[in-house]
Amino acid sequence: MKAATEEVLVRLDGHDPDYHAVVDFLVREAELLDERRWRDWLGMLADDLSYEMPVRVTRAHSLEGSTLPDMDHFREDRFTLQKRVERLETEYAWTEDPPSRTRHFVTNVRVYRAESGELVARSYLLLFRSRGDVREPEWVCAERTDRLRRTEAGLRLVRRVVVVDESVLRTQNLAIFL
Amino acid sequence: MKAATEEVLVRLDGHDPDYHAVVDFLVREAELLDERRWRDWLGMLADDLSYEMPVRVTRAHSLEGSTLPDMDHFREDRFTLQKRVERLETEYAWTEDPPSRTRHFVTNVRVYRAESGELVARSYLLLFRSRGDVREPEWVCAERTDRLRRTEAGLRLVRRVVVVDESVLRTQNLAIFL
Amino acid sequence: MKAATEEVLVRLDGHDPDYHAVVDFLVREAELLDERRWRDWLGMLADDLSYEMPVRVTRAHSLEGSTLPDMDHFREDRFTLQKRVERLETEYAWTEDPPSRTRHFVTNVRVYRAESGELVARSYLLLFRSRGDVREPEWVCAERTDRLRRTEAGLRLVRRVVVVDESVLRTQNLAIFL
Amino acid sequence: MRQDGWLDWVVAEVREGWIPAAVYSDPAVFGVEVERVFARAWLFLAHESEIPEPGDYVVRRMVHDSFIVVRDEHGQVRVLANVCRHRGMQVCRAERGNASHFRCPYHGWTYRNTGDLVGVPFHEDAYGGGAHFPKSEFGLLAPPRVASYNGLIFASLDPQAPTLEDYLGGFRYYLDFYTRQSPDGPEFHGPQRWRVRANWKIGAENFCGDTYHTPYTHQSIAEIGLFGEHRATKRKEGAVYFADRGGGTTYKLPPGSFAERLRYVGYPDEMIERMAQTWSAEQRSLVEEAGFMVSAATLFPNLSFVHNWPRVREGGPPVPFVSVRLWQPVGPQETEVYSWFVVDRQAPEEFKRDSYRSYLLSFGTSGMFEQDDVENWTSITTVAGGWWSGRIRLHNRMGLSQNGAMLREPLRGWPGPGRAFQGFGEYNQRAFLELWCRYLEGVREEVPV
Amino acid sequence: MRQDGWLDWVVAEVREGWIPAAVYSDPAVFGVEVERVFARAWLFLAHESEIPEPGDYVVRRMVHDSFIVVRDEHGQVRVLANVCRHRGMQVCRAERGNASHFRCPYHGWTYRNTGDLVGVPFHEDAYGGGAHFPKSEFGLLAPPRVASYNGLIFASLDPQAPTLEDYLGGFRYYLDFYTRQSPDGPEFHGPQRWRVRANWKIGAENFCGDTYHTPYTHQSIAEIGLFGEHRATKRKEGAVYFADRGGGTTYKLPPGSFAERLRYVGYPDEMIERMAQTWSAEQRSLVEEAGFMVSAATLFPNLSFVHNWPRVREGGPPVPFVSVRLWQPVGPQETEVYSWFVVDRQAPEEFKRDSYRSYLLSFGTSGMFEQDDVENWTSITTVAGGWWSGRIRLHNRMGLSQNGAMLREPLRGWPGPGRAFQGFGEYNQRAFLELWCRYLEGVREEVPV
Amino acid sequence: MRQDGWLDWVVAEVREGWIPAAVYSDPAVFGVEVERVFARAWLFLAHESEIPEPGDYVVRRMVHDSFIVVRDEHGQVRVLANVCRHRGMQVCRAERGNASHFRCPYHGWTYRNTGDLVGVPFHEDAYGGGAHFPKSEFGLLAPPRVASYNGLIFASLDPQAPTLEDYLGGFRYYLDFYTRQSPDGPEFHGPQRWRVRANWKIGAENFCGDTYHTPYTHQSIAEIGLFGEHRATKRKEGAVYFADRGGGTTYKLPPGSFAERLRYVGYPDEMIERMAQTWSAEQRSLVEEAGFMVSAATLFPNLSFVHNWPRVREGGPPVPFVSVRLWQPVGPQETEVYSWFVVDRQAPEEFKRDSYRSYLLSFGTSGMFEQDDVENWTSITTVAGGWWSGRIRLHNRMGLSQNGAMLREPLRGWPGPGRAFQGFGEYNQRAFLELWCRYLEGVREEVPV
Ligand code: FES
Ligand code: FES
Ligand code: FES
Ligand SMILES: [Fe+3]
Ligand SMILES: [Fe+3]
Ligand SMILES: [Fe+3]
Repeated sequence: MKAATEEVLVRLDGHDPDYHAVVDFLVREAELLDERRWRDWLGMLADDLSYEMPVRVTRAHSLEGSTLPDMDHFREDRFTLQKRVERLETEYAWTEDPPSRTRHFVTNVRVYRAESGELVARSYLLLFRSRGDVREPEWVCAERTDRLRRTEAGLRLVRRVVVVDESVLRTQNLAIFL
Repeated sequence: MKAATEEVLVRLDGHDPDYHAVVDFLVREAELLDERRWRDWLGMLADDLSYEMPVRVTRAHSLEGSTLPDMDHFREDRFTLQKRVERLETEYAWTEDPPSRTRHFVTNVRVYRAESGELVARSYLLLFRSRGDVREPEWVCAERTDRLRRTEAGLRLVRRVVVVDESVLRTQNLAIFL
Repeated sequence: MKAATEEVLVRLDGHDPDYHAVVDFLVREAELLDERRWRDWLGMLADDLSYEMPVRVTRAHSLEGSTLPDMDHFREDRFTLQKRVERLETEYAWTEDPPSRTRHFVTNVRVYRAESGELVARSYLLLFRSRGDVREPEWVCAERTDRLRRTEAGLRLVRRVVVVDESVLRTQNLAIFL
Repeated sequence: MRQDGWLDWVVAEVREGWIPAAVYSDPAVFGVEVERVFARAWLFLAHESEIPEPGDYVVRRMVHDSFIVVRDEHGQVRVLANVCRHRGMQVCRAERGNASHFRCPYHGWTYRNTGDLVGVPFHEDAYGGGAHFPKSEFGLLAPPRVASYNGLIFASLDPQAPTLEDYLGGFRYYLDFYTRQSPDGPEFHGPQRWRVRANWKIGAENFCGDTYHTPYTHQSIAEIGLFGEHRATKRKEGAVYFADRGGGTTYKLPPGSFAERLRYVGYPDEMIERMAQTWSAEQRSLVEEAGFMVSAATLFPNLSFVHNWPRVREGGPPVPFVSVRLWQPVGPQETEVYSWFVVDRQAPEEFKRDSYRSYLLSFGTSGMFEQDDVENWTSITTVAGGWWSGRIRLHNRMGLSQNGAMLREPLRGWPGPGRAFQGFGEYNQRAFLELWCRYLEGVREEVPV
Repeated sequence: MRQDGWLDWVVAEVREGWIPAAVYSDPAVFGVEVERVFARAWLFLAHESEIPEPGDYVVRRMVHDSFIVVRDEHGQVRVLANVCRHRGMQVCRAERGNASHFRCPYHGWTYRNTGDLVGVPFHEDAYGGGAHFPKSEFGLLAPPRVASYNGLIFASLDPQAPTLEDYLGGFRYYLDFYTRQSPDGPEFHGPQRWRVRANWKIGAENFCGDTYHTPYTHQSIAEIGLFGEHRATKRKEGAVYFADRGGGTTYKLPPGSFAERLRYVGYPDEMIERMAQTWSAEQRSLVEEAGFMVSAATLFPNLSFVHNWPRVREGGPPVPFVSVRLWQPVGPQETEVYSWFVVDRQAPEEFKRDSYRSYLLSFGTSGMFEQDDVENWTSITTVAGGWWSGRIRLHNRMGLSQNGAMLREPLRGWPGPGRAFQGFGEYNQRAFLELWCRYLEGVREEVPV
Repeated sequence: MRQDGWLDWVVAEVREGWIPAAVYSDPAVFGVEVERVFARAWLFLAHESEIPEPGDYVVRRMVHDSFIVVRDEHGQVRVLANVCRHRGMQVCRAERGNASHFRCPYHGWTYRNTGDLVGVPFHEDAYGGGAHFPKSEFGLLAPPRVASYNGLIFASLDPQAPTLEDYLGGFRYYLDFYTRQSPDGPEFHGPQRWRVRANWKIGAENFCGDTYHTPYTHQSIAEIGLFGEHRATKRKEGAVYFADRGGGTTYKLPPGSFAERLRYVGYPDEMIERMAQTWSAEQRSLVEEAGFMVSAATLFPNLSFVHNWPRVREGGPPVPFVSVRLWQPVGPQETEVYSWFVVDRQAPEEFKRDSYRSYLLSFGTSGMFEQDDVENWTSITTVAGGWWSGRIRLHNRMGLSQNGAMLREPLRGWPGPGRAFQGFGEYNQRAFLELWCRYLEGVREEVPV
């Protein structure tokens, strides 16, 4: 399998310690996001992080070109994610007050080792979002391709590309992270 | 991570045998529940089991206090679960006749070892419930925190706390187990 | 646990290499299906494959007899699957042009070794299907029981039985594979 | 869809004890109910014990209208429309909490928990100040009528509605058994909330008088030995009563004194003591002389009560519990159920624990009684949605002769208000639907049944 | 939404061969269809082979009305409304099974599988016994009209409906090709059921006469070499017929005898033998002289048939299959499809196996023909929902000249009832919609086309 | 549901500055809007830069009507109804792409990207050829009116609609600030699309004049130091203008020259250079003399614009961005938002990058401004759905005295068309709703405000 970059990636099988480290990383991340512990979550990100979620479109014949090259739902770096977190921490982030009750279901994890020693993880994400008592719950489905770097402090997310499955999102906004 | 009790819990990584034992326990349990093999399921529970599912409410600002201290969907012990199973086994449990076709999707499992040697497992649960041919299917999403005890006969569930993601359930009832 | 055949099956625990091989197989398969790489997918199937998806019905009292013995959504062999793939590869498979954006969420994997040395895998499948921009997304939930054979080229699917959870499918068709 | 006069036909049939099934599913019927029943009747919102402290609030609905029920800074309970007077934003989006003020997130208008508008950004610049925009005129609105009984807070959207006292009328007598077992009154816990695909009336009718369903619908409970009372004979000996806006069912108690009979259903002596002191002679005599114990009941239109006493441990004694439940309509075929566990404030802790356990086993989302009830109600609602089935006239004539005469006399010497019957009969379902007919016809005043 | 007279305009346009797209999505049109088409026409429920034994039942709908189709203890097939005569509970909540009685879970009324009410708890106490409540008057209701043909069970909610024989009229001649290939008749397997976001009429129209879509919609099937017949020329040589309440399409067969021609589509000799003996001379001559083989067909309003013969293995011979399908309306923009595999009871096992395989490849949830058909129908339904697009008049005039005259003469010497045309033309879609117009106008009697 | 005259009452109240909340949720009101507003006004479909090459197309909707906006083989932009003239199939099911022809999958009719019908299978056999079926009469339909301004492509379903020029009227002056910063005009990127449970009017009103919400709704943005302008005082000094079919808000700029002021909001000199050359003297003077910078705006009915300049990196300078957004109604309580990032074609790459970053931080699915706006709009829509709350008259009188007189004079010496006010006031929301009232009344001609 090849990531965005053309380098060769080696698939890790299920008893490779790195496989478990990555699964552990993704599951812990989901826990932090669902518990709204954003500071801790920021701690899992590399300083040179790139966090991308391109817009999906419906094209004829195939899935080729079904992500827009020039429009994203997210195209973040540490600064912008930091600002988003700071905002959510204010008393005025109305759209998450009251907060959503989210559940990030992570499945179908595939882990690869890059020549650079970095790890590449692809996973499926099913996000459930419930808010208040009257609104119907909302769903977001996507595949994430993550690049993880080893540091003494543990793995750090260097790049994430979220490919969402809908061209028209059925959720009020992305005041949450995927 | 800390469970309800203040004891310290050690996170087990993915190649710890206990991690697999717990995943195996949860997946087998889901199988029993979806196949309506309740007797076998009761066999997985400790005699001093506590099975709790507090009501969720929407509060301002944060998720603090979003579970009611004084109202639950379930607050069961072995006797009450036993009675519920006995009832489902009668010919008169109309609400499950015809039975629901359920699917307990278990993901995001995190396992911890307590000082006591007991295991604590947190997992995400996505429940799909289809009944009859005309009704729309129903969903329940939740996180479960389980405490498991080792016995010669294998792991036994000592305590389960189900934190459901909706404050108003969109399912006809809880004539099923989570 | 016993499969369709009455042979005895031995449950594999989570650090058995075969367990990981099977999980890997199922996850890779999901990836191929969601990326519409059907030729590669056909490569994962044994020549004597049997691929079955019986129709589900609602019966009184229990789940006994809830799959029809004489009607299926799929009852395929290599030839028919091959033809279905060839069709999807033509320019005239309108129902998948534009293509669905699918996500095969695979969870609750249980692996068993048969006396024959073949592996039996049971897994839960949550299929998300989004198409175009106006239609609401569709879901299919099911349990799959797979029989896998070892070959030098790796595991090959010998038999799959998909037990879907709804008696009336809420998806436009099965121009996809489960 | 509906030809004119259809509703008149429905009302006429219902009065004869023939219910066109469509009343349990038809959108046009529901539209009329919203305007003539729910916009005119007194509707339950919350109990004072849910908001004990100044600033405590819960948000509740009347069908789709949202209200904040709050104890203001002076300790007074208020019902405030959850609608900013400027552009209609919900000033409170939580379900419960504590707040001294409600500040609108859109433009920042701020209301005290009394409802008074106290802050308008740029009052002078934007609105010309008090001269042109007197804040006093723009406090949060309140429903035209608000009142409470035994701490149960009700409101009506109809300025001409009768007083709550008059509305409740004789039903107050019975209400006390559920919500006034001591001078302190009850504490409400919960509610559990969930949505069911059933029309709101079916549950309301069932609770007000359907003793006949218990033996069969709830047979599973007997089978597992949790509850004996439901036995058909027991049920048959019970009486049903209807007084003004509500009615209910009872069980016949075995011989014995006031205390013995309450002990029989599982009350500890200290609670019995308080009941004896709290209830009027007429109320005590329902237990003491007549020998009946209240069970399910409904106050028109959509508030129900249940009192029951299953076992909560192997071979243990019965443990009584009280639950109050609201059938909040979402649409003609969907209802949101609010189910509270209710217990006397002064009850001993251990009793409260066991009574809560008794409640959870029986009612609410996981209650083994409720599960089978709701299954019936959702199925009836589905059936009623058919074009042809909707025209079927369902049978509501139990207790009537072929020609519509009473098969049985009302109970003589019944100590409570209203009219009571012993044995099986759809007396109360007819009384309930008669009220429904009156409201559909637009009649407001007290309704003799 | 709709100004008066709009429906008259629609009917007038449709008769000219111009179909306002809104008929495929408008809720008001659907409301009228429910009352005037589905409440008056004969609707298919089930086939007798689905309930071979006494007590066997299947539950089926007529739009949203639920019925139990059961073979009673005497072996007689009955259609019983799935509605308890007491409070309307569904007495049967399964989709199929075997039962001697249906017992209502709400209050325990019990009905024999004949529909007779045999058990009413506390009949005496609650209802005054037989004097005041004769059980005989409260059996499960049946639709006003029930009848069957070739084991196909139909019902009508209209007491004035013509007899089924008269309703089917000349279409019976064609029905036999699908459902009477031997004296024993067919066995039905399934159905597969699924919901599609399409209006029910589109599929019905397509099956009754749309030979023109095959070459292009189903081109993929040809590309993969599964099916030759669909080739445009083949399709063009076929004839379409319409007789009374139904019509269909055919393929032109190559020269040959009756047997040779049936062999050509893949029937084994023993089955051909039986067809020869079972079909009338007029029916045989459709194959033998005229040389046509039936393919798709529709019986008004929503029952369709298909007969086709793709290959089921590499380079193998064609294998014919028959499918019956019901377009069960859920709403103006949603339809539940019921698709049965149908095969003659006496057919050899091996043929049954291959024919089933042939069916699964072609129709039903995973059928490669059906998939592309439904894609067209859901898209049309979506388009028709637009305010402006709904007013577009779609073209239903194929085979008509500019001024509305016939471009082609009916086939002379056509051996069957009704009128037939060879070559492409929307003759049958117009005939189908003419029936639809008549029903919308409230006309019931036989309709010459 | 609604008694006659109700709509007249609504219109009368709205004109007084009192908005019955139901206008934001009532299905009947929405039905009228579809027929009188969306079927008559000019609606935005796409920008020419989205389809640069011959054959490039995007598929867009007008409420639920689907259209293909395509640049044909001759380079001409066309708007084609996405409805096959035969049976109404969508000839294009993708959202964007490039195609020389659109071939219908149902029966294979083929249309050139000019809309011309060029292929009809079996034209002769099936339709009698050109004599009876002239293909020229069956090309894809186009909306009655299509026109563009600054490359923005609009269409109207009303043949009597005024010209686009007349429709836009004075608003063109303001439109240029967003979409004509150089002779080349802008490039549109996106859109992001998502569905929100809000009525379409609320966002449209907000963008056209709600300066008053910024300080409070968007306080979080200030707290994190991304944006200073939103400060209440800054907002208050801004002016709001309304000219013919549209209006908007502005910020007051600090003293300085034309260039200095544009530099202040973050434009690089080369862009300022082009603006100076591109804009008319009257337009320049809005910045140069009057000292105002355009911010949010709305063109009736549902197209909005925003121009803003937050920081995009720690301590960095402000970076301006432009976004165009469409409030596409899905139903009375649901809207699909289309949000484009817009930037001048000639802008330096680095500016484009930073401006895009600025956009993503602020608007669209993940935009921190938009998130809180939409939260208000969905909540208001929910509230408005209550029977009682729907009758509450919301307050739209900011800037009016008690008796309805103006609290403030229009700005004198305003260089642009229409009328402008400085300071807070719901001048534009009233103007917008006045247009809405006129359309509901069926008036088409130019509307002086
Ligand atoms: S809507 Fe509440 S302050 Fe404007
Ligand atoms: S509803 Fe069937 S017995 Fe009462
Ligand atoms: S519908 Fe387009 S060709 Fe027939
Ligand atoms: Fe009950
Ligand atoms: Fe077809
Ligand atoms: Fe804003």
